[in-house]
Amino acid sequence: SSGGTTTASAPPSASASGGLEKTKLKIATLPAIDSAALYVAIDQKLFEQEGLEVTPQVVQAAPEAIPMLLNGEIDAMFGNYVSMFAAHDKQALKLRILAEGSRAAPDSLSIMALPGSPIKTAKDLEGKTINVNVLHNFQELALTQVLKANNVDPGTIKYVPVTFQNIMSSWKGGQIDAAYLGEPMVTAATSAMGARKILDPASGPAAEFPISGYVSTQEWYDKNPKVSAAFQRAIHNAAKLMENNREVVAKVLPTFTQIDAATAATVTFPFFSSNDNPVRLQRVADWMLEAKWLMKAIDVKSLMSPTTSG
Amino acid sequence: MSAQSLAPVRPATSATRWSRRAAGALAFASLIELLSRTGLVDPEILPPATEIVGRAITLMSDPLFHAHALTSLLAWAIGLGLATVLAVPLGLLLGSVPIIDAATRSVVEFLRPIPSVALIPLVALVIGTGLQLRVTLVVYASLWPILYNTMYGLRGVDPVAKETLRSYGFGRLSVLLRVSLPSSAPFITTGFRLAAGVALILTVSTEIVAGRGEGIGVFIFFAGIAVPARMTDILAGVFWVGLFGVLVNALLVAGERRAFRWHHARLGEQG
Amino acid sequence: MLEIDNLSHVYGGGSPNAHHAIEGLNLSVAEGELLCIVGPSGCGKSTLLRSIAGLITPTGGQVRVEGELVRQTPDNLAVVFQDYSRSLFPWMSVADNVALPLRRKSMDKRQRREAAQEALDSVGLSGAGRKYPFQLSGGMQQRVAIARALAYRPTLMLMDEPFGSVDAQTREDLEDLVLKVRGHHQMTIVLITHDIDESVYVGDRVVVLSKAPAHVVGDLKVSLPGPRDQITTREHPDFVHLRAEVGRLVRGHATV
Amino acid sequence: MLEIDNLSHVYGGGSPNAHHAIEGLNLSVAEGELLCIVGPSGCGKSTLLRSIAGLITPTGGQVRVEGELVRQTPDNLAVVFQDYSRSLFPWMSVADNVALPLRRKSMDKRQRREAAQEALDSVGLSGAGRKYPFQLSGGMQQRVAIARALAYRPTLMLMDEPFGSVDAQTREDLEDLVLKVRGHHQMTIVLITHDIDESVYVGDRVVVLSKAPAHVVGDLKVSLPGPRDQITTREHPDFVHLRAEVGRLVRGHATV
Amino acid sequence: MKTSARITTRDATRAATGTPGKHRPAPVRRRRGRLRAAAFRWLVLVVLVAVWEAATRVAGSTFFPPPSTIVTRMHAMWFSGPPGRLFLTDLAVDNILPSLGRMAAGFAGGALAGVALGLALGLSSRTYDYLDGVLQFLRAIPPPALVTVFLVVFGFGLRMQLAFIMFSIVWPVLLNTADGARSVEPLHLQTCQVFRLSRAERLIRVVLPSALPKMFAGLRLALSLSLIVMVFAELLPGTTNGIGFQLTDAYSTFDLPAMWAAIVLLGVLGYLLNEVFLIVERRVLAWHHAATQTAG
Ligand SMILES: Nc1ncnc2c1ncn2[C@@H]1O[C@H](COP(=O)(O)OP(=O)(O)OP(=O)(O)O)[C@@H](O)[C@H]1O
Ligand SMILES: Nc1ncnc2c1ncn2[C@@H]1O[C@H](COP(=O)(O)OP(=O)(O)OP(=O)(O)O)[C@@H](O)[C@H]1O
Ligand SMILES: [Mg+2]
Ligand SMILES: [Mg+2]
Repeated sequence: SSGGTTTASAPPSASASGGLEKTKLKIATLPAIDSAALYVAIDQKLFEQEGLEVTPQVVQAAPEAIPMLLNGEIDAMFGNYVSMFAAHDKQALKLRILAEGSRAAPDSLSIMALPGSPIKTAKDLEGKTINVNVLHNFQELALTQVLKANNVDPGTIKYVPVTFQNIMSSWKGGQIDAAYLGEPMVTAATSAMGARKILDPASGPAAEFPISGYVSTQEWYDKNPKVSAAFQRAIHNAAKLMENNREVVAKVLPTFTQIDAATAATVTFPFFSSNDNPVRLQRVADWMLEAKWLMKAIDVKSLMSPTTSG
Repeated sequence: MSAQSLAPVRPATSATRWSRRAAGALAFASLIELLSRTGLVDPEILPPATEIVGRAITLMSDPLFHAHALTSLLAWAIGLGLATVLAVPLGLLLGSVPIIDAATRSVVEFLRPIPSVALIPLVALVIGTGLQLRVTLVVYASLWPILYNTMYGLRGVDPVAKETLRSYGFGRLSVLLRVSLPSSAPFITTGFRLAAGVALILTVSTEIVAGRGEGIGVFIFFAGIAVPARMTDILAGVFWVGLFGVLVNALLVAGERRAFRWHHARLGEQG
Repeated sequence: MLEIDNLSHVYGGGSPNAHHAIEGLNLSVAEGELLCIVGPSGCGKSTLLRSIAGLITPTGGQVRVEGELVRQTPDNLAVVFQDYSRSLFPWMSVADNVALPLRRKSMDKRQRREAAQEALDSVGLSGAGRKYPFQLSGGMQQRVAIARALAYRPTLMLMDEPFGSVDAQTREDLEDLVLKVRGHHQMTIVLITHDIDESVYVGDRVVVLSKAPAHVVGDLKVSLPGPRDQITTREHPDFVHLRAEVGRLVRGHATV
Repeated sequence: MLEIDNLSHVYGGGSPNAHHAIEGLNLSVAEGELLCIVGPSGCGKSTLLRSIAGLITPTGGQVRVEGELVRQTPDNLAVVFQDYSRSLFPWMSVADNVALPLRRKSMDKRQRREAAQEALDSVGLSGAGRKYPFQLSGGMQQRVAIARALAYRPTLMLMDEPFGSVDAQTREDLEDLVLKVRGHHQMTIVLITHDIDESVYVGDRVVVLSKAPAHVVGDLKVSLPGPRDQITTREHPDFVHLRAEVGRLVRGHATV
Repeated sequence: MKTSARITTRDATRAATGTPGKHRPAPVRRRRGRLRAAAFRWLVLVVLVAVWEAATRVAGSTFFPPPSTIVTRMHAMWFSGPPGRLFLTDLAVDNILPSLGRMAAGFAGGALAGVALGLALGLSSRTYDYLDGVLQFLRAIPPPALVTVFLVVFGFGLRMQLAFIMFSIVWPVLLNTADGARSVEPLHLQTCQVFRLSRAERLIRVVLPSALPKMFAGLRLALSLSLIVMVFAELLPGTTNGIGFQLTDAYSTFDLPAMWAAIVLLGVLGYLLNEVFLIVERRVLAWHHAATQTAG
């Protein structure tokens, strides 16, 4: 039930595979809703149409997939931009963004407080302890901007790293004052614990904040330009398909996440990008530079591929 | 009675000993049941023991779980085997040639405290992330107990016994293999028992932290990221791991008793 | 066969509690000779024996066996240690203990087993081969150690109080056994004992050591007529005389 | 003081290589008596001693010390083990080894130290207190074990071949020491020896055991005149006679 | 018998004034040997570091920075502080010290528990029977699987970290101590029994010293294990400082020289701790080393 290794089994049609440098791809993904586009593309045979046979490899966190990318075990990976830009900046890898993945949708992320908590408004968060998945990641980056916009001093927030599995127990145990949750936990916390939403970290300046994308190394991209284009098309087409069609997403979620069908029907999805937009992605890099997480500026456009899908 | 007051009290029969073990296990299970049922610990985090065991039993007929278990077992066995094959000769060498011990000590002691979490990305980069990653980390961690117990075991060998063989003209190697090794063998196997546990922990932990595909650790990881976490599944997985540990230990102890009859009989233990 | 030249040994040299065990000891043993060494407790007899066996490097002087300087254990040498119980290997059966050194000889498994059994028979332990050392009494363990040395057929045999833990009758039998084996196989034997009668009875020569640091204070040739015999030899006037002589020498250097 | 009633012991009972060490042994020792036990090697003497000390539970019969059935080790008992070198604690200095049992007595640290030193003096090891057992010769280790038992001042002392590893002179001194201590402190002593002369010289009574399974084949009262003395006693006709008598009994049951 | 005292004093004076003659006494030889071993050891170390430097420079991988880079980074991060604070920077004070504290407390607790439990198991077959199954079960459990349970029972922070460290390092000490306590020379125990030593005396004066050599093997394993587990403990929810925290934080931001700095620091700490441990061991087990050395 837990492997999530759905393999596109149909062989690529002879016509579609014409000219591709390779047809079998291994892509690292995360067991989270954000990776859904890839699974929808597989499920809806969009890769097959491009002549690609994609095997997802679920990893537990994005940094873990980077060695695999570097030693050629995988062709590309799904990773969050903050990590990827940091890796690029530190020259751990030469990054190439193949396709954008997910952006934060309203209510897909949430700062929440328990019913009895004195925290009522964004201002009350000052000086409080909030969990993040790991320090220095996109959660912090986005929240900082949103807090600033709400006249809260982001410097007073104390972030503690809490792994996903342990958020609920440390929250209930009072070890964190407010919880920084993503889906499906937002839905679960609201319904099961009556938690209140204090702030949406993906609002105001951080609205539609780009979270993750599909990346490979520059070297791989140079060797496989046609595959890259085909891959991007499939992902974008999947995103388009998903835009107004919850069902295609809900159908694949239980196959690679631990979200059951019932929850899948109710959770808030992020936005899945059906085109690549260097401008909104540049924001992430700029904020990282502002936070001194980067040593020098990154020109995001130079890392992106031209959009070939319509 | 105490094992050491030797004679006067008759030693317990094996039936009493097993029933005592069962009583101990039962008490432990009851404690968990109690903690959970009374709500002293959130039952969502620590489900009652009966529930855990019940889930563990249903898992037994789940082919997916079998695949997880087999994968872990394989990594464990290969890792432990390699560690033994490496550590015993190395321990013999370091324990019997002081100059080599002194020369390599700085390197060995430097390497030893490096945690496997730090090594995971580096090892993954160099040798890849499949079974080889788990096995490497298992070897790296379970090497030490065997190595150190071998080295310390050698030191405890009766010098008169060693001199005896030397006086018959046997060389250093013969003395090492014929006297030092057998006489420290009981302690080396204690090291092996330790290593078997360490290897098990490392296998599953590596799977939890960086596992892909199959493995009990992967099973536990995925149960953990569900919302809410499936604690019963996690603990049922833990239950099987623990039970496997108990089983392996019992087998090793029985093997030791058989192989080192001279040791236990001399110490006046029942066996 | 064996020459010891100005031998000295200091334990823990340099430290304040250094101990001079042997000082300036000279001794030579001819091929085929059976030399008995007697001397007060703690004088350095075992130390001397270990130097001959190459188990310790003496701090001064030289030991030569068959003309060669002893640096390592000489070939074809057997030692019966004073601490016999610790010199048996607890993980091996008695028969295996006896057979083990025979691996150095070109013997196959069956031959080794037979030789071991024969040696055990000769010390009166025919039935004990399958037992483990801890299942034997003190005297039996001592006899296993003797059997092990005998089975090895060394050219030089060093025995450190080999008959200390056996009863009078067995002791006499073992003395005769040693004499017999020596005759058959041309061994040179150095035997440490506290029993003055024994030293005169089995020895071709008796050397008396002083108290620590040990050196030779008496060296007596034992020339008793004919093959030795527990009753007649011990009654022979030369025996009685030699015994008294050795006794006097030892008593002149006792510790208590 | 000590009554042994129909004692039997089987090692490894039930298994095919079970060994009958003692069978139907009866013996009683009066208060203050010094009993010597002789018997062939491996007959069961040490087994008997261990039964008296409560270290093994005999498979049959009873041992009573001062009227009480021995289940655990009786109070105020000391044992000098045959395997003396193994019974010393290697991590303690010689003095500490001797002083250790005195913790059971109401003695302060200084008193214990003095008592230990006195006992060491009496066995001729005045200077060895600070050393560790492995730094001593075999005979010296044996004397440490004797000193430990003596310092303890037990009412019942069991000694298993206590003088086996020391030279003739020291042995005689130690024999006299035991006789003297026994007289002063009203100890009951059971002493196992292989030296027939010794058994007659120190014993009030000599018991001869058969070969395994051990039972009593001879029980001789030693009535020698006056305080014993190494020279005159040993020349006394009764001594010579008793010695021959014990010798005959032992020889009738030898092993080789 | 009265002559003995005189004899030994004479021996002692002779030993003290005695001329060793042309042969070198043992300790000098031993000291030389030790010096040579130390020199050899440093040589090996220098050569290895040189090889490492060369190899990493040739490979040029960001993931494997050369040791010179690592050392520079270590200096900048931790050891460029004011002399008054032993050159420690704020970062060092905030991370290295808490880590060492956790490790020390965890090690002490775990070692103590291991020795106590190990002795109990080694001494009493009844205790052994009752606890054996449960302990073997616990020993096989991978702590990461229990983080959630630990979190609920112990809460965030230090208490949980200590529990985590102790739970992980107790096993080598426990098993080795139990093994040591169970294999005491039987004649030693019989000697105790004969002289009617109390349980406590028997434990402290006989069982403990005989188990010590094996116990030390366990403690030595536990010591470096406590460093390793300290790093794991600093990955636990709620941790915001420590060497382990810095290490993982460095990796998640791909600051590889910083990650290597933490690795090297751990290695150096492990090495130093081990040296200290060996000094202690040499003192405590002096009798053991001397008595089991083949004479000469
Ligand atoms: N632990 C044991 N297991 C089996 N058999 C044993 C054990 N201990 C002793 N025996 C056997 O019991 C018999 C008597 O042994 P014991 O040690 O009492 O002899 P002993 O009279 O003291 O001999 P010695 O004079 O040689 O010391 C021996 O034949 C020995 O093989
Ligand atoms: N390892 C050692 N370290 C220090 N001193 C030692 C060591 N071994 C022996 N000695 C000392 O050397 C002296 C001689 O010891 P050795 O064992 O040679 O005596 P021995 O003549 O065999 O006596 P015994 O007849 O009692 O066995 C003793 O005084 C002893 O204390
Ligand atoms: Mg000696
Ligand atoms: Mg005996």
